[in-house]
Amino acid sequence: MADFGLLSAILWFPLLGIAAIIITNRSRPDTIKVIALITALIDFILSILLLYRFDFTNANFQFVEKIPWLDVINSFYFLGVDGISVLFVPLSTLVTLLCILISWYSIEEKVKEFYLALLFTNIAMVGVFLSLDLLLFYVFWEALLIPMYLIIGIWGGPRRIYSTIKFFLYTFFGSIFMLAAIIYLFLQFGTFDYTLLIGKTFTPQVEKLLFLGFLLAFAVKVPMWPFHTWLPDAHTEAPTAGSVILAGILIKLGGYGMVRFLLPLFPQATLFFAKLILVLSVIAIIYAGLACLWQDDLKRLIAYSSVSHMGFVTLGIFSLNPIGINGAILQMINHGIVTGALFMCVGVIYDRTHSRAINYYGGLATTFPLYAALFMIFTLASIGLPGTNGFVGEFLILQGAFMKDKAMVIFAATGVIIGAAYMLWLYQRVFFEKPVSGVFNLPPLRWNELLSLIPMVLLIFLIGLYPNPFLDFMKTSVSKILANIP
Amino acid sequence: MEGVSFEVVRSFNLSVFLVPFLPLLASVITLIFGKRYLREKPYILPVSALLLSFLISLKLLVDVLSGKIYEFDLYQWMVVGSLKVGLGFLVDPLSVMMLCMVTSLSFLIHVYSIGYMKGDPGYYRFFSYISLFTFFMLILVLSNNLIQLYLGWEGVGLCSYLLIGFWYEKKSASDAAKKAFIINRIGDFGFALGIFAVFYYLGTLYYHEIFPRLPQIAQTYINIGSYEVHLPFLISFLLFCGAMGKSAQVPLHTWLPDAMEGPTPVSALIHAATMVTAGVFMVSRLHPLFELSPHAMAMVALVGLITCFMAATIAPTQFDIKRVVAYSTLSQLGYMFMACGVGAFAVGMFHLFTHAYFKALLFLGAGSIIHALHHASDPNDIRIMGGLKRFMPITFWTFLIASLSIAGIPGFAGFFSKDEILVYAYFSQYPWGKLVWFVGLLVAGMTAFYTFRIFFKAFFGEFKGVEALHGHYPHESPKVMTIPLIIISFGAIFSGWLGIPEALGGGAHFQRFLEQVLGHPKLLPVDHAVEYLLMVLSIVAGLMGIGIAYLVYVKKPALEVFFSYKFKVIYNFLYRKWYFDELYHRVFVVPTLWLARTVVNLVLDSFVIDHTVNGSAKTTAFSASLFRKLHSGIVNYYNWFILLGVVIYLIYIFIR
Amino acid sequence: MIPFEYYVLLTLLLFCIGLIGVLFRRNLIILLVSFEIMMNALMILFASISHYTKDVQGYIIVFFLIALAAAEAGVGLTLVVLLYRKLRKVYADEINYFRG
Amino acid sequence: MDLLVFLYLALGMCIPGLLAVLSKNPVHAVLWVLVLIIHQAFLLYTLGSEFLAAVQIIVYAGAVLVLFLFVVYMINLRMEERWRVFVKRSSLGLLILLFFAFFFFKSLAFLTALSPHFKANLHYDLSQGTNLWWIARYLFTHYLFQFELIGVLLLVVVLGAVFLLRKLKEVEGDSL
Repeated sequence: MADFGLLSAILWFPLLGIAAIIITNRSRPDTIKVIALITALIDFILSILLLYRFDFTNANFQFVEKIPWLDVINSFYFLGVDGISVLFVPLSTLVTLLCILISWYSIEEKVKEFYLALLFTNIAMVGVFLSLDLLLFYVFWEALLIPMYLIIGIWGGPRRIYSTIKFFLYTFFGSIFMLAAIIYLFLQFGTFDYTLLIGKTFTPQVEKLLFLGFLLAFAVKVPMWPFHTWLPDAHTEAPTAGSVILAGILIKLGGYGMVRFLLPLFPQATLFFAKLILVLSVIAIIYAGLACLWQDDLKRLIAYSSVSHMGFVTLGIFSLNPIGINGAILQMINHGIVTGALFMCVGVIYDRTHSRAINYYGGLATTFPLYAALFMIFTLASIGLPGTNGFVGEFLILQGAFMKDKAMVIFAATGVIIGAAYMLWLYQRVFFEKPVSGVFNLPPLRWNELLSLIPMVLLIFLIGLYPNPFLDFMKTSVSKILANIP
Repeated sequence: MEGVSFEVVRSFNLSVFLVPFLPLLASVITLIFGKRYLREKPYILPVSALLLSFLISLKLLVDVLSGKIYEFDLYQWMVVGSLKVGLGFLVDPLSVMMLCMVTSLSFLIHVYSIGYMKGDPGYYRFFSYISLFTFFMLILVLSNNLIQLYLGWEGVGLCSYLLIGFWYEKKSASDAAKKAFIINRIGDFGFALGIFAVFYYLGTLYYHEIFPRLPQIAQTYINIGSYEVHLPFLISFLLFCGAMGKSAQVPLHTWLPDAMEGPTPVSALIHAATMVTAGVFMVSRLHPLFELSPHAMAMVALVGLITCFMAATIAPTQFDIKRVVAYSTLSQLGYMFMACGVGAFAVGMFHLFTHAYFKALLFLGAGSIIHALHHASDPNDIRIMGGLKRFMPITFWTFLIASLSIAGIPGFAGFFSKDEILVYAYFSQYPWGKLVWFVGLLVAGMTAFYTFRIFFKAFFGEFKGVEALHGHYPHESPKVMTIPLIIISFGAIFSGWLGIPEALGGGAHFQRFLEQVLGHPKLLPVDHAVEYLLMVLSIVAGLMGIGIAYLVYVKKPALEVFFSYKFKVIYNFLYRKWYFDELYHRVFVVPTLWLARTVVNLVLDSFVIDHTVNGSAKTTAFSASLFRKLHSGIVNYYNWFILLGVVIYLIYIFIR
Repeated sequence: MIPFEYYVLLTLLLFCIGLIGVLFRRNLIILLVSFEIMMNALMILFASISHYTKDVQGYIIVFFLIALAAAEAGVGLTLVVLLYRKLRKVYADEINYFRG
Repeated sequence: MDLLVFLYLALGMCIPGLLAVLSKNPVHAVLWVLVLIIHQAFLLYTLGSEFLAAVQIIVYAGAVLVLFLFVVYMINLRMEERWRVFVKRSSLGLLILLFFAFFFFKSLAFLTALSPHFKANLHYDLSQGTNLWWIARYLFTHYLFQFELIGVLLLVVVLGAVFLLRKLKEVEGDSL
């Protein structure tokens, strides 16, 4: 392969930055920030290069690297991208970059450790999307927990310890079952190689159990109802960057895992459980939407809205047709952008007023108009207004699901109404009516905040008005995956 | 396309492209740079963009009249699997007529707003929003597929939201904006499902591919529960939900009267002339689908009929001048749907066209009055008006023209279109045609009555607002507002002359033009003698309405109080708008919030995993804490665990 | 003739009603009352089966059930009185003496 | 007519049952159960067993509920009105309840489908004797041992109750 090494470069480049930060004196925080920023920027440019050189007519894995890693158990350092993962790599690096920007002024303690943790997160996120060896995948999957744990636990809000423990236990609880399933696969077939495992057959009983093992890990990450309760707590307590990574990438891992592993490896079990997961998705959509109506905390509300949106994603994935799955993958990216941006917005206002309570605000549109305009765009994208990216994803998902199960769609589509209700209500309470005393004389948006929010706005309209290039990346790979499912 | 053959141009055409995108460009530039660079004159760009758009539309009209149709995709929007949607344009008689109407009115209302909105802190914002609205409306009208229609549909909804909530510091305004958006969302929910169904059963979303494929589903029945449902009816119903939301038909009508919180030019443009008629436009655009199912047609007619009647009964009891006009809009929209429901789509569109002018004129006239009274605490209240004829002669005359037009006095635009609807309803082949005619006639009289009620109250008698205005007297509005009024009043008279029916010696050119797209209504044999009789009846109804209004509000003002006391129950029922708002509040809002609160309470401490995690937060041993927590010592929880065992056992049995 | 399933339905309804009390009530007395309701529900089922199959066993079981219910109420109430004497509490979730 | 009677009785059981379970005051609860019991006695009567109806009234209404009332008054329980009625954190319980309701609903068809296959082991025939006669006949022959066992059980209960309450009086003050 001519492109040998590009994936490794993207994956390991942040190590350079990490090394540089470690040798920098902690009394020079600005140098540390600049190093982190440059590292993330170069990594992002590398991942754009990956997009540029990716051949989307080819459904196979590209840029493959395969080096023996743990010979004893036949595990390889095996990287590769196809249409499903290729878009997530630049998304991860972009999110890291924006997180570094948005935390520029808001993190003042332990700056060195914070940026180290962020760069580690970047490595682990990219690693999850790139690895094609199940063991390697699992290692990155769990490795991601550590920096996230630290980010929430050290720089988080007052109840951070509780939240981190809950977050850790939930996700760990899920992944244990996945590990068991991975080990079973190894014992049965003697390999961790994803490409070799496709097409293996199992007895129905075993297949269902393995499916459930993987599903549990992914369901906790997504999070699907009823495994969602860790998410609002984690989001509420996390610092802005932590929330953005959680919303932008971490919960996408679940959806990505479903498309990557559940569908191709266990096609029969997928068919068997599809109905169940559709029902759970619809419950998630409506339940979380209703929960949003009664929140008084900005971050919590947005966290529940993510649960609702991820319900759409799982709905799309398990509609098991190209429209639904393409829509689901696109919606994951959209959701990363939109919800990430919303969390950044909350971070912006939180830095100024130190309050997350919705009641604290009012009339911000008068006193903080530019911010209000940006927030309005993200709100509209979140409720799926045509022309923004949210619409494309939701439309494709619902259309796909309609072809699988009409009744589900009728329920799921009510989620769209509820979504409009809670987001607009939030907007009204925070931005409209007479300004309250706490929101006068807010400092204007800083350069780093503008730099991190404007790209999101551009992406929202780009994907909303011209989603085809993005869909082109995934189309062939999705049809290849669907070819396995009878 | 039925009947006449057109030359279809399928290549990119710059002028078609420019019509919607000029306002968009103007809007974006005004929004971004308006505050800093355009300070006092943010209207320059939008107004000139609209003028250009209007001129291009006229050019397109000439093209279409000479037998050209433009249909092309700008680019492919979404392509996945079998789904293929582009962003494209379709210019045919139907859309070019809407195009001219929208651009001309939008231009005039932009000009009017220069005066009306002067001095508002959000001056630039207003022009940006309203030309953004025009962009979305044009996208809606020009769309050649359902998704793009939906794009425009939600887009105008968004602008409506932004403009109703324009004075967002007022709670009532931001509430009304939210209400409008959410109620529209409910309608769009059905609309979206309808689009899904169209794609699922027909495999395409382009109009020109949908219509040839319709015969495939003409006789299809699908099972819902244990009922067999006629598929075309189902799809029509779902799509019509969207129309009910956007065109404010019963039961989704409650947002429109509240939407009057927005500035008056907005009410004139969005909530009278253009956006709310999108539903009628959509039904007409998809008329082959609706015509497949008689039930769907009956539904359209019935919904229109109920709305028409209901709004006409509420309007005379309201005191807010804009609300009265809003209810009359509801009522006229009902008329249009009634026309669609009896198969006379072209006539429905004709009424849409004339209505746009006279209703915009009515609103702008009301706006002119409000502008004159804007020092009062509630300038919309007709009880503080009176005798304005003296102070505002131009407004008086234009308002009179609009009122005569809506009352259906011969020679004015409203007469021709309204009369056409009644005639077509009477001679319709559909069995509900006679009913539609009867209610239409009744409402015609009521319309005349309540329109002239506000007319007489505002312009005749003594001026009663001296205290409210702190001793000042109202004055005529500036030229920049009155000139658009005068121009539109020409529209309110002469727009009807385009379609003078054959019976009166005209050629009904307007209807013939649209019938090339919309098809001929199915009629019983028309008897001209009866047709004349019908006309006379509707004129008499209109005159009677005016007469009664004159009697009650000018001659014997005591009668008004007498009636409202005599029929207290009915009066209250009407005054509270048939209790729709209260009903929805009790039936939908309160239970939803209750449910939400319950959900949150469940969330706060849900599921056994959560309990265990809470308990173990401080301990290191996860499993130990699990069992520790299980040992709560509380009998009920023990009961639960016992029963949980039973549950697991039962599940095991089922799965096995 | 009333269909058999009506009786079954009645049984299930009553059982669920009893279940509500058992699952959610704090008051020990009402907890016991709920147990009685559940047991009564079962009696209806047995008696109706007997009635429909012309088999006397069901009636006999109902007879035993009544006796059993009396015994259960006796023991249960004894324990309630006992608890009340010792702890002055009759609310299930306050009595957490055995918490781990 | 039969159906009407049945429906009345069914309602007469379900509604008081629900009220009993949900009422704040235990005295009311016990009285509502009394209403339930009486209706059930009638239902047993319509099911062909006048004997059981009588036993139901005598044992339940006459003994058990009186016992309940007695205890309620003894420990003077009328203050619950100030307190919460239900236990906290009822979500799991709610799930269980919903599951049962769902399961019952599902199994209804199953049970009724099964009913034609019920076989009578100890058949009775009303032309040869009354219902009471048949019950007595089998109770004292076929089920004699179980009958005696129940008697012993009741005795044990009585003894146990007396023993527990007496024993505790002596050690009152000790921790449990």
